[in-house]
Amino acid sequence: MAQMNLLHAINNALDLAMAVNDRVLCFGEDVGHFGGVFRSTSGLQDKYGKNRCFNTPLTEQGIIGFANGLAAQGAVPIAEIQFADYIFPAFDQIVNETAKFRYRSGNEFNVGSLVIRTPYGGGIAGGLYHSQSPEAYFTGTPGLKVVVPRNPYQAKGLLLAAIKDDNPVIFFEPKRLYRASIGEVPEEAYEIELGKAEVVTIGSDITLLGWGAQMEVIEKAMELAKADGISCELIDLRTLLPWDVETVATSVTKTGRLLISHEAPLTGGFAGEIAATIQQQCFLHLEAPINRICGLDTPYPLIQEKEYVADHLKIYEGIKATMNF
Amino acid sequence: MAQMNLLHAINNALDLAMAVNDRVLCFGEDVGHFGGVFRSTSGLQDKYGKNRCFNTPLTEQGIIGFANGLAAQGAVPIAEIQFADYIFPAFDQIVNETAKFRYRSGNEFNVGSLVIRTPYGGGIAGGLYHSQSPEAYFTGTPGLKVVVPRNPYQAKGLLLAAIKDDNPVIFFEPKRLYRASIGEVPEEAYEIELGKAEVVTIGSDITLLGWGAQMEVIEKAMELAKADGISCELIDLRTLLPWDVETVATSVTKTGRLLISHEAPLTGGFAGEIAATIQQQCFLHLEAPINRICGLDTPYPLIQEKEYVADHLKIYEGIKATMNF
Amino acid sequence: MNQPQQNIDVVFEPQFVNKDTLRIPTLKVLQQDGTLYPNAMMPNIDKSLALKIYDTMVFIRVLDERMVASQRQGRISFYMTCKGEEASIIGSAAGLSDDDMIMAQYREQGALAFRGFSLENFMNQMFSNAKDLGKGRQMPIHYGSSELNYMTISSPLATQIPQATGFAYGQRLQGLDALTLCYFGEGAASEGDFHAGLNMAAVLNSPTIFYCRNNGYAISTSIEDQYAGDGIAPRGVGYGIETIRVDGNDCLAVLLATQKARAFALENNKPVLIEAMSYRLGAHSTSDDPSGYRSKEEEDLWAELDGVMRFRNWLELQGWWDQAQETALYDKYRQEVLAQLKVSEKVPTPLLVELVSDVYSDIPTHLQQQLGDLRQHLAKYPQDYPKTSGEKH
Amino acid sequence: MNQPQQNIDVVFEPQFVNKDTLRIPTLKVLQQDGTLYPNAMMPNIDKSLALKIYDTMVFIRVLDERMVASQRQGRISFYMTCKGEEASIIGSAAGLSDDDMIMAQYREQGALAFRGFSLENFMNQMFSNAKDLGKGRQMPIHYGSSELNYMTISSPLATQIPQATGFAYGQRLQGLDALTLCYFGEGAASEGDFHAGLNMAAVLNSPTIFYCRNNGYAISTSIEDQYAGDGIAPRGVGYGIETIRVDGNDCLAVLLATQKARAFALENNKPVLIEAMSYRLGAHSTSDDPSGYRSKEEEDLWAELDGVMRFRNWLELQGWWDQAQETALYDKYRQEVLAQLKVSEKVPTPLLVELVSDVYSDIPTHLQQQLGDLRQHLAKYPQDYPKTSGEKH
Ligand SMILES: Cc1ncc(C[n+]2csc(CCOP(=O)(O)OP(=O)(O)O)c2C)c(N)n1
Ligand SMILES: Cc1ncc(C[n+]2csc(CCOP(=O)(O)OP(=O)(O)O)c2C)c(N)n1
Ligand SMILES: [Mg+2]
Ligand SMILES: [Mg+2]
Repeated sequence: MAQMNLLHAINNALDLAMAVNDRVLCFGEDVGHFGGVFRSTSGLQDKYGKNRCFNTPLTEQGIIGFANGLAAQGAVPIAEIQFADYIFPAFDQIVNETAKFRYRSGNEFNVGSLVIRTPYGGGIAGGLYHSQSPEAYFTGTPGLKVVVPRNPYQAKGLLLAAIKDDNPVIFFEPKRLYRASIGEVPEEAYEIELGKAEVVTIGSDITLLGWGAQMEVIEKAMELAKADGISCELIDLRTLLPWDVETVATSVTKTGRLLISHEAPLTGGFAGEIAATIQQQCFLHLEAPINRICGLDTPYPLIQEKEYVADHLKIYEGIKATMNF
Repeated sequence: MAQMNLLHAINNALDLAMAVNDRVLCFGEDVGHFGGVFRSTSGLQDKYGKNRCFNTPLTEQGIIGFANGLAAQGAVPIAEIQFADYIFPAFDQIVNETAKFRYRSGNEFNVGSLVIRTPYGGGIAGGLYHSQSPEAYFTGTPGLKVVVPRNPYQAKGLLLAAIKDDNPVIFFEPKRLYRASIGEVPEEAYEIELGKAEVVTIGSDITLLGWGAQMEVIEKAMELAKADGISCELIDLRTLLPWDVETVATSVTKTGRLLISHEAPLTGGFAGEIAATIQQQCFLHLEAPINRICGLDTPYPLIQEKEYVADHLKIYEGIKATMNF
Repeated sequence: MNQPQQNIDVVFEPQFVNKDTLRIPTLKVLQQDGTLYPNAMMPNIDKSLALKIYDTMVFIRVLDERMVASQRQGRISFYMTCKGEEASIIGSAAGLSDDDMIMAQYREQGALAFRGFSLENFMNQMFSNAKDLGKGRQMPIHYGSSELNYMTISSPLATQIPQATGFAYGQRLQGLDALTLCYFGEGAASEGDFHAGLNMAAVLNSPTIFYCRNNGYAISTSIEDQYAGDGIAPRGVGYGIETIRVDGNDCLAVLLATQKARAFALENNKPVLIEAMSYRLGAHSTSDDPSGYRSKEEEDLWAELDGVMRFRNWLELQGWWDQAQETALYDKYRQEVLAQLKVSEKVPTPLLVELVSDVYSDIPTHLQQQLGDLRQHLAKYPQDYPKTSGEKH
Repeated sequence: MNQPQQNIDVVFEPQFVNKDTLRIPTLKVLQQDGTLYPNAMMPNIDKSLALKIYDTMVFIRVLDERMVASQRQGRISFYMTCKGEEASIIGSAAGLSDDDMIMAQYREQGALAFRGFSLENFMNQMFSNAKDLGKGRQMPIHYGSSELNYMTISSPLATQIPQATGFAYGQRLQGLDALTLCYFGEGAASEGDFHAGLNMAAVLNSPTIFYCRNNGYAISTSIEDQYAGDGIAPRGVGYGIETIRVDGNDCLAVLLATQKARAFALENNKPVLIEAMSYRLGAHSTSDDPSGYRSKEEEDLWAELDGVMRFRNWLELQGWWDQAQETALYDKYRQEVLAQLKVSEKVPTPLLVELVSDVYSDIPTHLQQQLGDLRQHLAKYPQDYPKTSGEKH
């Protein structure tokens, strides 16, 4: 075990993956010698050479196109998109190519080895273009897996599982926690199964559901609610596509209430999909409407970020409103 | 009044818009002399000249980037994307630029005059890349309006309203109906207000909700249900963003049941957002879970299209299941 | 970093450079009558390769002709011919090794046939039947074969270009004696993916042959509306890529250029751009009618330059081909195609499970559920889903 | 359509053309000591324009220096300097008319200052206060002004390039005597939007000046990892765009090139590409530390070629500037900047309603509802939202 922050955990996972398989490659803008603008690929070029860890020209569509080709060839590309806000030029390569590669070819070809890593989310005074949480643009795309870790331990285990997984994975890293989240992490390789939610805290009155950096915000709200005597069951979804309906439905069947919180705007966010599915699966068990506490339906603001975000107080109020419905 | 098919109605709307305002421009791949691969811009270059109706090079990101610039300059660009399946290279220009142009500049600049027209949807034996219904990729993007007409009358009125509207509009055209849907259309200009759903049929037992080409499929199911004595209220959402929560909620409050059907895959489709919102607004009135009858969670297939789609029989079964819950 | 301002060319008058500054010539070997140009250099070709090329040309001519007819009869839904570009497509494929990956746009069935894709495989794909390697999921002509190193066609244009860069980079890292050839049209070269793919290949030393089929049109859009430069070739120079332009109707010139490109790319681990100048003699696809956007005269002008005829003329001058062989070969392929067509259109559709397989490496829970629900539904309405209702689950 | 195979250059040996086939020279006027090159051609410039340019250079040097310091003190969150590129940026802006639209990347505050954006406006943007024209929504340095024809900066790189093509097309169609100049870095030129924007401008005859600031780096990525050609200029030739390369540290050469480009573009309704060779002397941004990826020696080499110093040397040789004026101007701007900083950081934040305004032209129902809910929430927890809680609704 070692103390690692989330960045270290990711760097460590990449290092281990590259060490055991020389077909694993890391690349993206500033990823090479410099180690990435957040330093998550720090040291890897020195260790594994310029052929396996390198800068690309500044073109996200090129990075993912290139990565698709590499994966089809049998390499294991781990492509970095510098900020999730800049993943959109690669949207066609991801949605029309990555996601459909295996299906359209009848499994003659596939890009299952591909992992796309990208820092997402707010809380760093980044405004419109350094704060977005675009996961819902991908969760509507069959063929992709979408994974979001919440802390260093999860980050390493989920990333190693994503690299091993025979399907393309978009791995969203909560950049606000890169240095802020520190924890015990095994030094050796280990994997956390994709597609399984984690029940973080057991409770009986209401189920709280989230992922990534939002987990600690929800937890803070849960503490406030606890002081009011409300017993919350806290679930980290971890894999958003395909998602673990069963774990969530089982919990809501028990508690009768569900609150989902994410950073992205409310309308069209992934909480909508979850709410739609759970209201169907748990209809007779629901004692209150499923509540969604999310970002406002605007671009991500700068100076009014505090007012904009789904913070612990809004979630706390949401918990109370749901309890008192 | 004249008999027009959906293509004529659109061509006619473009013609009228170009006639009254010489700042209105139509462009896209093959849009010029040839009049577009579906012929919706037929005759416009002859009438208004090569400067106002023209072919672009084959680059969707360029088409929308160019259109954004034109709109910011004060022109009224109507950009065509040849198939909605090919809108993704333009995703960054739409999601990061078009949608955020006004907000990020504090209204110093805006692209409110922009309209993006694109044929969407299945039913033409088009397989993965000529059948997609990508509306939900856009409904999660504040700043955009998303509009889908269901017949020639709606198409003309909504398109003219979209051109007039001071916000960027993505206008999805149901290509399966281009020639198949024929109806009476006024010859002069008229507008149908954006943001308002239409109650097409009044009923009491269950609310059926859809948009675009899916409306006629739902209607067919409604006829089957009627024979069983089920009274359906049928609503055409028409504008998906921002959407008319009130009309839908009012209807569901009355009927106590809601079934939503769209062509796009279930998971992450826009039905999820609607279901999430309505279960919250109408919680105490719901007599059955909100039902979603949608495409399967796969890429759009070819030879098994009939099995894949949310056809009238699946919707009919969905209606019965919801009634018998 | 940029060179500090020394050792660079300097001017003191503001002169623009423009497309006239760089004119790229066209490589030629064969004249239309089948004789070589006086100074021509020959590619590496012997009788057996020459006959294999010509055999493929005839096969594709027959296949294209028959399948367009089948589409008109409503037996298949869609087709695209490569008429006019056979010399370009088959000549370039002949310049490769079988280990090289080919990533094509859609009009390159000649390359696939040259690789040995069977008539049966072609036909099964077009009929989306249970024997289609692609499991009936894509429109006709979206072929692919892992065994033959021919990447499955994808409709979105130009996406295969940066993918080819990545594929070839992977080949190089593995130390394979193989590269990737990427076909695309001059229209597709306007997409951002073109720019990304070529620039990355140059910077990352990826042994990729970018083969631009400049055939004058992208559906109805002629090159005047597509670009304002001297074609696509000068862009290669801009990226620092070795570039060559070739007469696409001159099979020997195409073969020569491709052989040189392959040797250069593998020796130097660098990309090459080939621009093949030709003309799409047929319609864009069976959905298209070119009479709406171009003249019969123009088409006739190009028909006279036909590359298949030119190559045949050369073969005859070598004494390797004659009219009797010609007639026999056409007859043989016409019969084979018709026969296979009748067989393939009777093969049943793929099993229902193929609707949800291959979305992921395994079928996940939610898709298993959706498949189960679907089976129940079909069982309720067997007459409404005739293709799958007979299936034994 | 393609020319049938006549009137074209033909070769019979397969020679590749490559980047050595097209070497694009660099336009220069000024030597580092302020004297002109013997054969130099002068731009259109008089004393008052020269002094306005230099005044802007000094203002920007002071602003950059002060704001980096403020960022270090935690008074603003982020900053980017244009150190090293002042001559390039201000010299090109000086070649335009005020009616021309400028669409910049982010490092071109000099162009905006030249247009007359007030110190107050700069500062209010950086403090995201209620007087910021952008309403406090974007990170520092994302300026914009409709009045001054300076498009609001957008962080996603290269998106402004095809937009500039469209903007200029609109100007042409309206018959305005104005065009659009688009700034971008050599890094941004790798994006697909670059390709789309330039090709479309050439084909659609859009009077756009594409101004590439080649400063050697894109964050840590040097040009060796960005492209393999001879810079960005040869790409212009590929698109059929009139192209010129200029010494970006030579303000007179930049001015000359821009003036010629503007005249050509407006007369011919055609785009021009200018590549200005320079160097980013400072860090990429206040989040960056260049010592991790480049040497002090390299930086020093370029510091000696400083364009501001070169221009000042020229001014002094004209007798238009001296040390006393220099000292006074720096003093004046330092004081003004400090004073304005103190004022702007005390201006309150924008009203809460600005959180939901400008998403659409009007605030739609659902956003009015979200704003209402938010107000209620803030009223419950005034101490937790100090910036907005004092607001009178
Ligand atoms: C991204 C994308 N945009 C548009 C289309 C529609 N489309 C199919 S083929 C074609 C023209 C392609 O022209 P070119 O690249 O020159 O190839 P050619 O047909 O001449 O062989 C177009 C516009 C597409 N398939 N993909
Ligand atoms: C689409 C996109 N990708 C990545 C980034 C992150 N980023 C910001 S600046 C920059 C480097 C830009 O380099 P260049 O264009 O040369 O401009 P310079 O900073 O040298 O002026 C990068 C990668 C971005 N803003 N947008
Ligand atoms: Mg073509
Ligand atoms: Mg740069």
